[in-house]
This record gives sequence, structure tokens and C-alpha cells, in this order.
Amino acid sequence: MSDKPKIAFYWCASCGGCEESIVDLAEDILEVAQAVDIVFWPVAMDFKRKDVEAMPDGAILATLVNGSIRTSEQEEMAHLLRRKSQILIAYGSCAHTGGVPSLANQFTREEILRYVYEEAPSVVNENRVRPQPRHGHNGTAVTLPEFRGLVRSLDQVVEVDYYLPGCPPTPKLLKQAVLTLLSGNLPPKGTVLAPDTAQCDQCPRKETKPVDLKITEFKRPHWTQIDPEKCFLAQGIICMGPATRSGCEAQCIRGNMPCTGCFGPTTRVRDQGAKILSALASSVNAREPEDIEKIMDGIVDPVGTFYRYSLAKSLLRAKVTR
Amino acid sequence: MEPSAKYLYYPGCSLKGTGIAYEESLLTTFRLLELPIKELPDWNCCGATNYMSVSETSATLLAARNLALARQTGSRDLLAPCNACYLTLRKSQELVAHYPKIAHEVEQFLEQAGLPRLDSVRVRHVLEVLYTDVGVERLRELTVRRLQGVRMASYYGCQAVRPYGEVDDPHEPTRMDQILKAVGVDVVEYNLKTKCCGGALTGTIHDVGVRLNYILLKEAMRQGAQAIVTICPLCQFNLDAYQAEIRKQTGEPIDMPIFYLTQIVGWALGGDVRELGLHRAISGKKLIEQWFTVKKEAETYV
Amino acid sequence: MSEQRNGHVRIGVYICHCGANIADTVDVKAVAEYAATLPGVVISREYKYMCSDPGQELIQKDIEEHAINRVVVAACSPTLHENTFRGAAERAGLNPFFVQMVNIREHDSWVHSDREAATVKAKDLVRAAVMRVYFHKPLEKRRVPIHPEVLVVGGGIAGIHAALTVANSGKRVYLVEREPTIGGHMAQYDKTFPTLDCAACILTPKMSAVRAHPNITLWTYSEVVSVDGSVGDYKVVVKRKPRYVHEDLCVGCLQCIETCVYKDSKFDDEFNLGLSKRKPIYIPFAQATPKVVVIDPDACIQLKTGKCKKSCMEACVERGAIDFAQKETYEEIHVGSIIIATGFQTFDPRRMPQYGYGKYPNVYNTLEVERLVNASGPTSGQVITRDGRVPKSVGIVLCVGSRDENTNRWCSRVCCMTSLKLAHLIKEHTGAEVYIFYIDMRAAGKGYEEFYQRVLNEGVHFIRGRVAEITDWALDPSEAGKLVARVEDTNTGFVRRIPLDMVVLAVGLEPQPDAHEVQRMFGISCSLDGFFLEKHPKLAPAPTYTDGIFIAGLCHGPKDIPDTVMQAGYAAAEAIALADTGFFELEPNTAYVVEEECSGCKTCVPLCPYQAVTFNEEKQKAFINEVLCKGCGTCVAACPSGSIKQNLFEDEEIYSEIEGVLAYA
Amino acid sequence: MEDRPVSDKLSTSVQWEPIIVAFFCNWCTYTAADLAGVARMGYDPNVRVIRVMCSGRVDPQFVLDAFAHGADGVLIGGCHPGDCHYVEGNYKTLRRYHLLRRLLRDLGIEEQRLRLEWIAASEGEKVSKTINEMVEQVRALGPLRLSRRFKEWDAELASLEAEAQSEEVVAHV
Repeated sequence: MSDKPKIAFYWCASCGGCEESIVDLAEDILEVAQAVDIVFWPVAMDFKRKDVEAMPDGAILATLVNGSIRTSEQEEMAHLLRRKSQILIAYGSCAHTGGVPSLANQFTREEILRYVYEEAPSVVNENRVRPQPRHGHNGTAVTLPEFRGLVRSLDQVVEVDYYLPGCPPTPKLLKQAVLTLLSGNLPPKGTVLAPDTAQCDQCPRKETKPVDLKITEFKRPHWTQIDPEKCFLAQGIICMGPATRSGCEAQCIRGNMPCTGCFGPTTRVRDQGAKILSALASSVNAREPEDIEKIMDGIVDPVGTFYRYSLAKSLLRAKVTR
Repeated sequence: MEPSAKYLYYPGCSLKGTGIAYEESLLTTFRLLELPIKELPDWNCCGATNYMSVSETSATLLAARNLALARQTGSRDLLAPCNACYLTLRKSQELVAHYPKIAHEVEQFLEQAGLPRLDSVRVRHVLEVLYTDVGVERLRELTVRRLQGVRMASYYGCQAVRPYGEVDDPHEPTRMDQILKAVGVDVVEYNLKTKCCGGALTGTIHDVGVRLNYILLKEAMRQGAQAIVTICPLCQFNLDAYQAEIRKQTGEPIDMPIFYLTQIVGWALGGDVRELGLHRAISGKKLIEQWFTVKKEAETYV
Repeated sequence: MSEQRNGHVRIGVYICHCGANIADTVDVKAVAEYAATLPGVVISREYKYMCSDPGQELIQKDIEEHAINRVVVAACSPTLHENTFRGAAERAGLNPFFVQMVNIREHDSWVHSDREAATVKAKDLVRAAVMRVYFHKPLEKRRVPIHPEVLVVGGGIAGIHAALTVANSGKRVYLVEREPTIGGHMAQYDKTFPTLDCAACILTPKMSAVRAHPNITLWTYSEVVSVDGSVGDYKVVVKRKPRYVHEDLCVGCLQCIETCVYKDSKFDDEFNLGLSKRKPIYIPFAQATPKVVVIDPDACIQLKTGKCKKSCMEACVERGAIDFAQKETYEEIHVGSIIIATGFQTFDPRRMPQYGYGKYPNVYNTLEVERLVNASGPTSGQVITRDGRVPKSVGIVLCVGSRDENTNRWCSRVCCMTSLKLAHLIKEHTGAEVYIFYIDMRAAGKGYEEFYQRVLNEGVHFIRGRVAEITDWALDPSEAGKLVARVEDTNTGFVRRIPLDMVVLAVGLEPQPDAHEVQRMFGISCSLDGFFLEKHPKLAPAPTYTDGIFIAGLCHGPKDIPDTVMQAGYAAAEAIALADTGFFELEPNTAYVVEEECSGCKTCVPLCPYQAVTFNEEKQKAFINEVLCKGCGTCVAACPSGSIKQNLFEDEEIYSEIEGVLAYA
Repeated sequence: MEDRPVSDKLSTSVQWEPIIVAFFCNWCTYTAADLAGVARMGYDPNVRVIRVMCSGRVDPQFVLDAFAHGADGVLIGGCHPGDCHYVEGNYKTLRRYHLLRRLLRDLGIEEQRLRLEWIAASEGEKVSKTINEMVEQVRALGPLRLSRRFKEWDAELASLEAEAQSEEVVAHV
């Protein structure tokens, strides 16, 4: 093996989009590949866990882990890679703040398993068979990882050095991050490698947001013809932009969809959902409880709307009475 | 009993005896208003006067049994037309609500009797039902004949407006006046609306009782009333029964019909003299005849 | 908690016993010992009276000798002594905003009885403060200059006295009065208790003085319609209603009234409470100030139909003071402080139908009788009932609309003395038998009890009992044609019926019907009874919670004339002191935008009621004008990216308090 | 950490007692609480008041943070509508409260655990009444104590790191 810095990629509970995003580097990936040795990348290269285990602790310069942590196997891998890496990077919303998978924190493990293996409309499972952690077969035992009671962000399981936000992170941010790593000029531990202002800062529709916004109705995007030029909030469509870190170059907004918050909150904010809630509610144009309630009826799923990517890292973390 | 009857009727002792005309006119009026009403089965004494003054707990037990029976029927509104019944039943509810000791005894008693625990039965008075549930405007619309030019004083008696203030304003009750006006009666100013009628005194310290009676009648006359309208069987009886005696004592020509509100409303709605118990009057028979029977042909239809 | 963040933090904790007030319920020693164990705490003490000089010196000494750089004082409410302890810190050279108070008296020892629970609570609160002061920053007090001019709202005796006092100190005063004349209720009174000097004789010189004072701008028939700004610079808009007469041209000759096309006066005279009539063009009363006529637009034919021969104008053709085209105008003024003296209304006894007011013509209220006994009143001082008789028996019913669960619970304070005075005057004028029906006679005041004795000796009958009803129903011939007061005489134990020719209801005093609107407009509070709320019931009975706004007179609660004058003088003194100081120190609790963090989402901009938050188009960021910011923190809570901060109430400070009070949970 | 008694009634037992974090606005409710103190209108000692200038300063994050740190209930006290010292800060609070209540419901926190009450400076009695009422309601709901629940949730992670390392060692030998 060469003396080039060693880099690893791993995925936990995620959709695979983050892996795609690495490939999205396009020709730049060659540049990266020249500069580093990729020592572990299960989705693309044939390395095994034991290869990692065989490395001395701290042998890897940086590991980028995407996906949230739901199973004991993911936990084990997180711990293993933490030990073997000098720098551990939470890559993408799921590793960063729990991501969409952490919306499952609204349900118990039993509810999830029952639905997935028994009740989902596409399931045929008359005997109600469920995967078991251990299964004996021909004298050997086959094991499956434990399914944990909660979805967690990476830093709720192991210490994380940096975060690359996004669902998925943009190639530009990834490239910047890799170059920063290689430069050796490292930012303070815990830094999110994206700008620390909110989305509006980069939003192409910023000018169209009025300075006296008064929300009289919340509309869902599919209920209405969206004006492609005008601020979503000015159209009554919930946009997480004001409470979401910038750095994505407003990709969704350019695609005429409101921001859903994947970059997570700025460093000053402890709870992204509570903050957008506060901002939106403050702007509601009603004074009487009944009128307020009527307007709030337009937000059909506050948890799914405000915590789409961040329930695991929210202050309450989950539905508390699961 | 079918639970469909909105109003459960608690007669109390009076409406089956001296106050029978109240019952007759009440049921007739409710029939004409198409308000479903059923008598509470197996009711007992409300616990008024003697019981309530001697032992609040015993009186409350009597009242509680009636309330529990009402609860059992599933109806919510227990109509107590007699002022004494109304006040006693209401008072018992307050006692149970605010005095844990009484509440405890009531609970034990009801359990022994196999009756349900007290719940939110609403004790209601006829006047309040007519005013709130039916409404003055509706009564005006439903009126088919008017006692034109007849002047009456409305008289509540001492119990109906205190202390709960649901039947009417305790200081200045006017609901009865409004209803009477709506059904075509001229109502005179009457300041003694809630003054004592003599109550049980007419039977015990007779002179005092009759004097109190006289005060009421005299003032009604002074105000130009030709009749008094009441909502309490004891008041009606006292005012009605001793006029001859008063005439003899004072030499004043008092002879004034004393009606139940339901008789006047019932008649305006088209009820018949006999089914309204109007024939049972003791005093003012001439006027009654003049107003309700003789001039039948000349009824003013509206 | 990170020490790095704010350098080397050395906290001193001081637990006050407040004599026994705190120490009896809270184990102060245990709290101090506990505080000593908290991170960052260098010194923890308990002391008998922290607010005393030795107590403050304790803090100063620790700052100087032990290099304490954060101070936590657990004592009474910060609204009482926060400034005391900040001052102590400042004297020792520490920035005063490194002080945090913990309220273990009002919020703890005074409301709990269980010593253990109260001690635990005190520890929790102290811990929260200790954790909080970590994040405190040195701040500068903000000073705002004080505009020296003063607004006085209301021209009754309170407003008049306040205006004169301020004006005499050389400050300019605007006196705004809603009615066409100043004078208020006092102008309607006949004599004043207990000295029986005539109200007009002592009031009218002061009214003239107001009119003549070079420092007073008097606007009658005017109302304040909006108030903006804050202490030092209130921007006030005053609406001047058209009186259809030019104030500067009218000389008060009253010729116009003579010649009005209405030969007879036929409209209710407000000043005499409808006991006499006036014309559409009128002067409220002889000594009205300014002595300028006014035209009632609801009565004047010209103003109603435009078809009058306008004989009033003819009478005034030389001066040309009458002007039917006059429109309302608005004046905008800037003042440094405001004295509110908007007075009261009397209780409407129609709310107690059992007393027959409005039903029986011979039932009066006290104010009407003041006019009846007044020599310049509607009957020229003759006490004659509405049906034209001189009463032979008069009953005065006390506590009508006072001390009553069904109407007003408070004692109106003046009715006992007013009734004694009227009893004396009625007796003097008519020789009638006078009965006073009372619950308690309250004659506390200089010379008051003596006056009560005098009236007792004059043979007025005092019947102790709340009157049940006034009726015209006669039980026997002696009552025929009279009113009867039915009352339980609680001294003899009998129910009595007293036949009377005239009944006077001593009506209670209530807040003005629009007190709530006034309260909101000026941004002050009301007490439960609806009167304006003072800052402190004992030590600050004229200031309000809103700096630069003072209250005087009956708008604050029932009181007699001497108390009103004293409070008005006190309010004036406060306003003068403020103006003379020239500046006011504000809490530096303003919000500010951290520019490089702001995304320019504009959420905050419309939330500020003071327009302190604006959007800087050039920088594309929000900006908070510190001078306009009042420090509510609403924009801070709403900022979706956490880019607005509030001094003294930083997120981190509040989070650490939350964590602090919950550390055991 | 040890549970400790906070109630007058239960001072000697170690039974759970609700803790309520209250955010009171400086001008109305905090002053009213001072008044309750001056007038010795006693109430349950379960409440911990945090002073803010206006109820409008109460960031929904503070409410969640209080719950996350173990509060069983959160009480927000502000001036009556129309009486806000800052004109209309309390209306913003009201709107946030309505939306926050929906969010909390979806996240399994009972409605009675968050209360918004308008208490004017003169309403000392209402402070004591509101607190007693809320303590009673929250007591009936039982403990929320999320700080402790979080620890329970994370118990499943506890020994894993050590376990993983030992397995690895085993695999290597």
C-alpha cells in the first residue's frame, strides 16, 4: 500500500443517496482517488470488515459515515471505524441529525416490525414470521443484528469530528471537505462543513419575501400552482429555509420545491423544528384562538414537516410515550 | 319509561292536591307546546319545609332519592314546578356538592337503596323552561288568543328566585312579566313580587299569615291589577283561599282571581278552561267567567 | 459550563435572611453551604440583611479582596433590590450586569410553609443563577435624554394641581381635558368636608391660575388619541374637538346664548346632571375655564340641518367667534413624562333596582344633591324634590355600589364624609329629619371624626344596617305617598320601615368607563378593581410600571380631595425630578442582530411593534435600532437561525437557568 | 441522582413530585407572583420561575429544553391580550403556543403539561390558583422526567463499545 492518506466510506441506515453523491463528484473523483487510498468502501470495493479490524487504531485518516444508527451492527461498525480513524465525519443528514429514518422515532420497535412484516399492504405473511436475531440451521447458528429501539445520529453513538450536512451533501461541499482534510489545516472539532447562515442567505427568491409577511393560510405544495419566482412562505407554503443551514445552493428551490430542512439548523439553534415553528407561528395573522387554530390546521403533520431530517437530534429525540 | 321525554316531571305533594290546577295547566301547556313530559315514577316527598329545617341531612336524603330516580331514567331535566320542591332539590344538590359529610351519607344511602350515584340532573323550574327553552318570542308567535285589557300582577313568591338566580334576577325579576306581555296580558308594576305570601303561617299563626296575604292583595289592587299570576302552589292557595275572610275583616272589596302562569299561557295557546283547571278557582269567579267562559264567542283571535 | 468562554469565573453567592422573612422558612445556612459546592463559586455567605449597608459592603469587599467577578444574591424580588446590588458591584469596580438576583422571598419563603421544600427550591433557584452568571457579559447602561415638557391628562383637581406644580418649576405643561372646561367633579361639589368651605371658592382660583400660567398650554374639549415612544420622549397626538367657537376670539359675554333661536333651555344640562336645562349653545357653568361657549352639535339646528337663522352669529358679528365650519384638529406633541389624572365615574344605582333610582323621582344620588344644595345650582340652593316639595324627611343610603359582593367590593372612602356633609347641609337648608343608613361610619382623616360628632349632635339619625329596598308601597297610611326604606336596624335587631320624602343614594366611585382603553393607550396596568395600578402600593403610589408615566387622583382609586392633591403634587415632583435629571437609565436588555449570522429571512421585521427592526436592503440583513428597541425579546425567540440575541436574556443564559432549576430531575 | 421531595405534603417521603418550570413575563405575571408573595397567597412549591421580559421571549426551544431536562410541566405566564407591556408580544406567544401544543401532542406529551395563562400584575391570586391547579393536573398525569427516560433509552448502547472491541480481539486470535 502506498503512503497516501487512507480514506474510508461506510453506510448505516440510509437510502444510498449519499453513496451516489460521492460518485456525483464525476471526474473530480479521479482527483480524489489520486490523492488518497480508499481502504474501505463496501458499496464499491471489495474490502471486508476483518480488513478494517486488522488495521492499527488510527490508521485511517478519515472515514465518512453516512446513515443513521438503528442496528447493533451499525453501532459496532461506528465504534470500529471510530477507533481506526483519526477523523470521523458524519456524512449526510442521517448521520448528522438522524435524517428521514429518525422519523421512525415516533413509533415503537414493535409497531414498526408489526407493520413491516405483517400489516403493510404489500406483505403476505400468514404465519406472521419475523426475522429473529438468532436462527439455528444445520447445526450452525445464523445471527442478525439487534434492531434498536431508537434511531440515532452518528454522534449519539460515537464521537464525531466533522459533519457534512445534506440529503445528500453536494459534491462541491464534499470536494471542499476532502481538500480541507488533505490540507491539514483543520477547523475546530465539531464543525459542520457548510456555511453557518440560513438558507435565505443564498435563496434566489429572497427578494420576493415581503418585509411584512403575515401568514393567513398554510398550503401544501400539491394544493396549489406554485409561482416559480416568489418566496414560498409568501405563497403560504412552508419552507424550512429560514431555519436551515445554507450550503446546498438552494437546489430544491431552484427546482421549484420548498426547502425541507436537510442541512439541519445553524450552530446557534438547538432544535430546528422548534425554531421554524416559532418563526412561522409568530408570522401568523390571527389573534383569536379559534382563528389561530384554523390556520394551524393547514399544517397537517407538524413533526414530519418540522423535523423531517432532525427528529433524532431534536430536544425530545422521539415520541416520548412510545 | 322511554328516555325520549325531555322533561321529567316531579309533581311534589302540592300538585297532586291543592295545586292540582297547576298540574293540569302545566301538562296542557306542555302538550300545546309539544314539549315531551313524563312524570317521574315512584317519586317521594321533596324534603321541603319541616324536614329541611329540622335535619338537612334527612331532607337531602329524601331529595337525593328523587334525583337518583331521575338519573336512572336517563333524562337530564327534572322539572319541579313547585317553588318549594325546586328550592329543596337545588339546595340538596348544593349541599351534596359542598359538604363532604352529607355527600358521604347520601352516597351510602343510595348504595343501600341500589340507586345510581347522583350525577348532573338539572333541576328546572317551569318559568325558566318557558323563558329559556321556549322563549318569549316563540310564545308570542304561538299565542292564539289574548286577554285584551286585562291587568295582572306577576308574583313569584319567596323561594323561586333565591338564592341561585337561575329562575330570574333575584333583585328585579321580570321574566314572568315578559311572558305575560307576550301572550297578551297587561302587566302592572308590582313591587312585592318576592314578598312572603304567608306560607305555612296561614295554618299555624293564622292572623299573621292572612295579614301577609292581605298586603300582597292590597298592593296589587293599588297598582290596578285585576288578578295575580303565580308560579307557586302554596302562594296560589294562600292568595286564593282567604279573600272572603279578608273581606270580612277589612271590609275591603277584594275578590281577585289568582292564576298559575301555566293557566294564562295555556289559555293563550288555545287550552280549554277545564283542562287548565280554571274552574277550580275560589276567588274572583265572576271575572274568570267573564274572561274565559262567557265571552268565549268574543275571543280575540290573533 | 465552560470557564474558557468568559475567562476565569469567580462567583460570590450571598443568601439573605431578610430578618426572619426568609430565614424562618428557608434554611439559609444549608443553601449557602450548598452553593459553595457549585462549580465556579469561590465564596458563599449568608447574612441577616443583604440590602443593608454592611450587607452591600460584604459584596464590595469580596469583589475587592477575593477578586469575585460574578455576584449572585438570593434575597427578595429583583424588582425591589436589583439596582441596590448592581450599585454595590459597581462601587467595587465590577460591571453591574455581572449581578444576578434570586427571588427566594416573594417566590419562595413567603408562599411556602414547608421548610424542607422551600430550602430545596431555594437551592434550585440559586443553582440556576450560578449557572446563569457564567454567561453574563459586561454591559453599558443606556441613557435616554428626557424631554423637559410634561403632559397632564385630565383637568380635575388632580390634573390642575399637578399642572400648576410642574409649571411653577419652570417646565412647560400641556393640560388636556375632555370636557369643555376644567374643574372636574370638584367643580360640581357644593361644600367640602369637614371644613365646609365652598368647593368653588377654593377651586376657581386654581382654574384661573391654570388659564393664566405662561407655562401651561390648556387644551379643553380635547382627547389624547395616541401615545408612542417611551420615557423621555413620548409622542402624543391630541384630538381637539370642534366647539364651533374660536377660543381665542370668544370673550365669554354670553350674548350668543341669549339670542339663540331656542327661547327656552330644553336640553339636559350635564353639569347639573340633568336637573336643569341648557341651550344648544352654552357655557357649562359660570366659572368655566376657559370661559368660552361651546355648541352641542347634537342639539344645534344649524349643525344638524344647516337651516338656522344663526342668531348667535349675528350676536357675535363683531368678534366673529362662532364658526360652524370648525373641524376637529390634531396636535402632535413630544413630552418627557405624562401624568394621568383621568378621574372616576360614580356608580350607576340603576344597577341596584331595589333602590328604585330612575323609577321613583325622589330617589337621588349624592352628586345630584350636591347640585341641589348649591346656591348656583338648578334650584338656587333650594332643596326641592322632583315633585316640587320641600322634604320633611330625607334618608341617605350609604355604600350603594361599594363594599358589596354584587357590585363593587371596595370602600369608596368618601361617601361617609360626603353623606355627613350632605346631612348637615340638607338639615340646614330644610330642617328635615335626616336618616343615615350605614354599615360602618368611616371618618378617618384630619378633622373628620370631629365632624361626625358634630353631625351626630345636630340630631341626624344614624341607623346601622344595609337598606334592603326603597319602595313606594305603603304598609299603613303614615307611609302613603312617601318612599319607604326597609332596613334591618342591626343595633336594635328590628326590621324597620322608615317613611321618607327624599332618598339620597351615596353612590360609590368607579373607574372611568373607558379606563381600560386609556390604560392600554398609555401602556400601564389596572388593578383588579379596574383603577390604574401604581408601581408600589406603599412606596411608589404615583409612578406606574411604565417609566415616565405617573398617576394622580381618583383614576388610581377612591380618595378625598386632600389625598388627591397630595398625590398630584407627588406625581408632579416625580415628573420634575425626571426632567431636571435630564436623562433616564434604561436596562440594557436590547436585542441585536449578529450581522454575519443573519440570513436576511425577514421573519423578525414585522414582529416588532416599535419598528425597531428594519431590513437593510444593501446588506440584505436585518438591523435593530437599539434606541427604538424596548427589549421584549420577541424577535429573538422568533429568529429561525438564532442570529438575534438579547442582552441580559441571552439564549445561553436562559438555557443554563432551565438546566439549573432541573439539575435534580 | 436521588429523587428528592419538593412538596409541603410529602416532605418526608421520597415519592415523586412534579416539577414545573414557569416562564413569567416581567411586567404582569412575575409581578403578580411577587404580589402573591407579598400577600402570602401560598401555593405548591413545585414550580421554578424563570423571569423573561415578555412572554414573547419564550422560545419554543426553551419549552422543549425544559421538558428534555426533566420538567414535568411548563407554564408560560403573560399579560392579558391587549395589555402586553410590549403591545403585542403575548399574541406571538399565543400563536406559538397553539402550534407547539399540536407538536407536543404528536410527540406524546399531554396537553396539560404545557399551559399558557394570562395573569395581570394585580392577579396574585390567579398565580397561586393556576400553579396549584397545574401541579394537581401534572401530578395526576404522573412523571414525564425525560432526562431519565433518555438514560433508559440509551441503556441499550451502554456496553456495546467494550463488547465490540473484545469480539474483535477474539476474532483476531
